[in-house]
Amino acid sequence: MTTAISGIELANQIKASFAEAVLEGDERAVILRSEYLTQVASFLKTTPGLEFDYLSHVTAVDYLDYFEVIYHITSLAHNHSAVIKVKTPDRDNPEVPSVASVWCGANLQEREVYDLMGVTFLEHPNLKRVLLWEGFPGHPLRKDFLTLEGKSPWQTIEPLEEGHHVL
Amino acid sequence: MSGAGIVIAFWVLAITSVGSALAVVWVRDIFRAALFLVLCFASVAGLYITLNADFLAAVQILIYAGAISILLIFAIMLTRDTRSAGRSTYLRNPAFLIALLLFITLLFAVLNTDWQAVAQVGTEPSTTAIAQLLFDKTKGFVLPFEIASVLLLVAMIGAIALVKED
Amino acid sequence: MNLWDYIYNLANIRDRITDWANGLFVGWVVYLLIALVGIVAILIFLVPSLMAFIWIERRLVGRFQVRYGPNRVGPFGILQPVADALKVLAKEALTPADADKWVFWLAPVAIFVPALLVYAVLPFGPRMSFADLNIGILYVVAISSLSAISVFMAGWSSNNKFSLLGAMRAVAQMVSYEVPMVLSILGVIMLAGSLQMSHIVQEQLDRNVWFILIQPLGFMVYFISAVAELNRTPTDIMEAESEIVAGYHTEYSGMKFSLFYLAEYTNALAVSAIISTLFFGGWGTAPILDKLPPWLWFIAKIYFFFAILVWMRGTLPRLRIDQLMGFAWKFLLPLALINLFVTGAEVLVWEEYDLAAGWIIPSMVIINFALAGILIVAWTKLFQLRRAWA
Amino acid sequence: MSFKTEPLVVNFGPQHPSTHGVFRMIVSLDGEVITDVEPVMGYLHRGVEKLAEERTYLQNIPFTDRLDYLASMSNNLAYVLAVEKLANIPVSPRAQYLRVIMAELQRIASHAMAVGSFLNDAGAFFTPLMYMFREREKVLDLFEMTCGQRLTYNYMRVGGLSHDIPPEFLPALGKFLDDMPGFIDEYEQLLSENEILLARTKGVGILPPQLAINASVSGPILRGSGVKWDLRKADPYCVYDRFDFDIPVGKAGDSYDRFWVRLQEMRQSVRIIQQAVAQLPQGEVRSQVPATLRPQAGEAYAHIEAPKGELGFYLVSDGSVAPYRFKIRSPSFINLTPLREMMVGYKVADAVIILGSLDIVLGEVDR
Repeated sequence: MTTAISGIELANQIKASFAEAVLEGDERAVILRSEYLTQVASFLKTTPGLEFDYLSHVTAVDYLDYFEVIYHITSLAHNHSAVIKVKTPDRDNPEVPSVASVWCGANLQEREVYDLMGVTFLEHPNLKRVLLWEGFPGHPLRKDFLTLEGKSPWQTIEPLEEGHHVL
Repeated sequence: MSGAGIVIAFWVLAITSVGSALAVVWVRDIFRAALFLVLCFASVAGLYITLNADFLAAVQILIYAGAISILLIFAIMLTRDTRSAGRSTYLRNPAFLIALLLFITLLFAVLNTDWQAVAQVGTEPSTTAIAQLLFDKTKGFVLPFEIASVLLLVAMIGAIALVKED
Repeated sequence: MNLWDYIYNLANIRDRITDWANGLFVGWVVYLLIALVGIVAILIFLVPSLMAFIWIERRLVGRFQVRYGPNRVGPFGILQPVADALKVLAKEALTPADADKWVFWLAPVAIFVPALLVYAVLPFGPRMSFADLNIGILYVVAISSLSAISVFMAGWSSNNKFSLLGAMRAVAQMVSYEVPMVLSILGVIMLAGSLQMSHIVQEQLDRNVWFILIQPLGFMVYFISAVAELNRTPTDIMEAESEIVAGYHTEYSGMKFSLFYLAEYTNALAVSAIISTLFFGGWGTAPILDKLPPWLWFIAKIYFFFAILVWMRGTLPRLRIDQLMGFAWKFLLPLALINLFVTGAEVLVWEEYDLAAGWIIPSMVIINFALAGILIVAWTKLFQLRRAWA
Repeated sequence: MSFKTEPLVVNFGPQHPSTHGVFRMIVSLDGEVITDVEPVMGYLHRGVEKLAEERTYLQNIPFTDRLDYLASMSNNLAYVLAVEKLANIPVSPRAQYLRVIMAELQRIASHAMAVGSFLNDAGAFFTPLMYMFREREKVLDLFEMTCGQRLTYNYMRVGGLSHDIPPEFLPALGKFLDDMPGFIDEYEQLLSENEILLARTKGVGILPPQLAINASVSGPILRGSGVKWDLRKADPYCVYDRFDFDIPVGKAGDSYDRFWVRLQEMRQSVRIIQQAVAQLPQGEVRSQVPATLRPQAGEAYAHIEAPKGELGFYLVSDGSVAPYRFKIRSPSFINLTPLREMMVGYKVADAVIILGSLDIVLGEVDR
C-alpha cells in the first residue's frame, strides 16, 4: 500500500532546509511559495528517505481568485506519495517555475496545463500549446472561458488562403 | 523476318534514339532528361535486335537501361535542388567549346573511317560467337577480361574503404 | 492428329494456323498473325490467372487470418476480382496538383510493360513459348531490371515524401537483390549449358533430375531475392503500409493504381513460372499423371509457388531496410558465390564422367544438400554473432 | 568521410496507418535515420475535462468510456473509485470482485489489441492482428453478456456496478479461462521467437529505467524498462491484495520487452481472474447512492493500473452535483513524454515500431 505522507510532516522536513519555502501544510498537501518550487522539488527528489523520483501528475485548478497547481509525487523505492501545491495569486498572469528540469515527465503535462488553464511555466524547455492549436483564444479550463466575448472559438479561426485553414 | 519490317523498325528506333538523345540535352528537368536517356538506351537495344545481336541487346538493357540509369537516378536523388539544375551556369561557354571540339573530332573520325558494310545481317544467334571470341584459348581475350574484372573489384573495395565510417 | 494431340500440346494449334495462313497470305502477314495468336494465347492464360491469383490470395490470406475472405460475390466469392475491377474502374483518377504529370501518368504503364514482356519467353510446354529466345533467362533478368525505373518514376513524380522514400528504398533494394539473383541463376545456366528457357527445361528432363536437387542453395537464394524483387512481405519495404503509407504508389488511385496492383501479381506469376522452369523441371510431369498435358503441369507448378508466396505474406513481419540490405550483401551474395564455385566444380566432374555413371547425380544431390545445410546454419550463426542484441 | 545532406521532414500523420488514430509526428530524417521527432496531438480533443464540469457525477461515467475506448471498463473503474474516495462510499465485496474480473478481462482485450497492432506495425500482413481480434472477441462477448455493450460499457457505478452478472456469464468465463493460457502459449511460440520480429524489435527504442521513471511513464512501458512497479501491488485497490500474481518486467527496455511484458501480463490476468472467480462472494453489487450525489467539498485522487499504465482521476468537489475540477491522468498522454529520446537515432521503420510498442489510444491522449 502506498503511504501518503501527510502535508504537515513533509512541511516540517522541507522547513528544515528551506525555512521560507512552505506557506502552509495541511493533512493532504504542502503548499509552497512558487519561487522555491524548483529547489524544493530537487530536494524532494534527492533527499534520502524521501526520494520522490516519480511525478505522477501535474494539474491545476481554477479557484476564481487564484490558480492552484498541484503535483502528485511518488517514490517508487519507498512506495510513498505526497502532494505539493503552488498558488498563483495573479490571475491575469499566473506564473509558476517549471519542474521539467527535475522530473522530465512534467514536460508534456505542464504544456497541457498551460494550454488548457493558462498557467505559464517559467523556464519550461518548450512551452507551447499541446492539445489546442496555436492561436486558440483563451484557455478553456478556466471557469470564465465561456464568457469569452460571447463568441465560439471556432469562429475565430481566420482563413489564411482560399479554402485552406492552418490549424 | 521480312525486309520491310526490319526497315520500318530501324527507322522508328533510329528516330527514337536520336530524338531522345536530343531531348536529354534540351529538356530542362534533369529527371526527365534521365528518363529520356533510358529511352535512348532502350531504342539502341532495339537496334541491336534488328541486327540479330540479341545477347548484346539484352546486355544493353541490363547494363545501360537497368544499371547505369539507376546510377544516374541515384545521383539526381542526392542532388540538393533539382528544380534549378537546368539553369545555365558560368561553365556554359567552356562546355560549349569542349563539346564543339569533341563533335569536330567525332565528325572527322566518322568521315575518315572505312566502314565495312555487310550485305546480309547474320541470322545465327550471336551468343556463342561472342563467347568464342571472348574466351577462345588461342585468340580470345581471357586475360584482358580478367584484368578488367580485377580492376572493377579493386575499385569497388576502394570505394567501400573510402566511405566506411569509423 | 486428333483433338487430344491439340490439347496435349497447344503448339500444334499454332502450327495448324501457320500452315493454314501460309497458303493464304504473304510472309509478313503470317508473321504478324502468328505473333497475334501468341499474344492472345498469353492473354487468355494471363487475365484469368491474375483474377484467380487475386482471388486465391484473398481467400488464402483470409483462412490464415481466421476469417472467411471474400465469400459474397458469386460462389465462394469467386467473382470478387471482377467486383474489385469494376470498383477500381469507377474510381476517380486523381493527380496531385504539384505532380510531374507526364511522368506520373507514364509510370503505371512503364511498370506494366516489363511485367508483361517477361511472358514472351516462358516455356509453357514443349515448343510452347511465344518467342523461345536463345538468351531467354538473360532477357528475363534484363527486362525485369527495368521495373526499378518505373517505380522511381512513380515515386518521384508524385511529389510526396512518402512516395519518394518508397522510391529510394525500392531502387536501393532492387539493385541490391539483382546481384544475388543473377548469381544464383548462373548455377542453373552452367548446369544446363544454355540461356534458353526451353533448353534448360529439356536438360532437366533429359538428365532425369530437377535442378532443385542439385541447386538447393541456388534455389534458396533465387527464391528469396525474387521475393524481394516482388516487394511482398517480408521484404515489402518499398510500399510498407505501416511505415510509408503505400510507398511509391501512395498518390495513385483508380485505374492507375490498379495497374501497379496488377503488375505486382503479374510479376508474382512470372517469378513462380521462372522458379518452376529453372528448378522444378518446367513442364516436366510426375510419372503417374504423365497423361496430363505438360502445360497443365507447368501451370499447376506456378499456382503452387504462388500459394507459397501467399503463405509467406500471411505469416511474416517485415524487415527493416538496413537489415534487408545486409541480408542481400552479407548473406545471399556470399552463399550465391560459394554455390557458383561448387557448381563450377561439379560441372567439370559432370563432363569428365559421362551421364551414364549412375552414381553421379545421387552423390551430387547429397553433397549439395549437405553443403547448403551447413552453409546456411554456419552463416546464420555468424550473423547472429554480429547482431547487437545477441 | 561525411556528407552534408539535406534533412527531410516527414509528417507521420495525422492520417497514417500506424499512428493509431489522428496523431502526428513531425519526423526529421537524415536519409532513413531519425534526427528529431515532435509529437503533435489534439486532433481528437473533445474537452472531456470541461464537459464533465457541467454534468453530475453519474452522468460523467459514459465520458470515461470514450477516453481509452479499448479499455472502457478500466476507465469506468478508475473514475468510480475516485468518486467513492471523494464521497466515502462503501462498495460490497461482490462488486469489488466483479470489478477486478472486468478490469482484468479488459486488460486481456486491450493487450491483445496492443500486441496485434504492434505486429501490424512491424509489417506482418494483418495475420497477428486478426488472431488477437479473435481473442478480444471472446472478451467482448463476455462483456456483451454482462452489460449489452461491446465497446463503451458504462458498467461501473458509484458504489458498485449497474447490475449483477447474468447466470450464463460464469460458465462462459470458465471456458474462456481454460482456453486462454493455451492460446497465449501459441502466440508466444509464434511470435516471441520469430527471427524477423526479434531482429526488428530487439534493441529498438531503448528506454533506460532512469529515464522511464523520470519521464513519468507507467504501465507496460515502465515495466518493460525493468522497473517493477505495478499499482495493483504497490497501491492495491479493490481487492487486488487478495490475489497471487507476478509482475513481469523486461530487461533491456526495448520494444521487444514492452511487447513481451504485455504477453506475460495477459497470462497473469488469467491467473487473477481464476482466483477472483474462485473467491467470488454472493451479495449485493450496488450500495445505496443518491442519483444526484453531492460530495462534500474536497478533493480526491484515485489511480488504477489500467492496461496502458497509471490511470488516475483527480476530482475536486465544491459540494455541488457536478465536479468542480475533473482531471484525467491519462497514461497514453504521459507515456508520450520520452518519445523523442526513444526515437532519435533509429530508422524510420523503427519509429512506427516504437510508437506501436507505446500502445497509445488517441481518445485518451487528447481527451
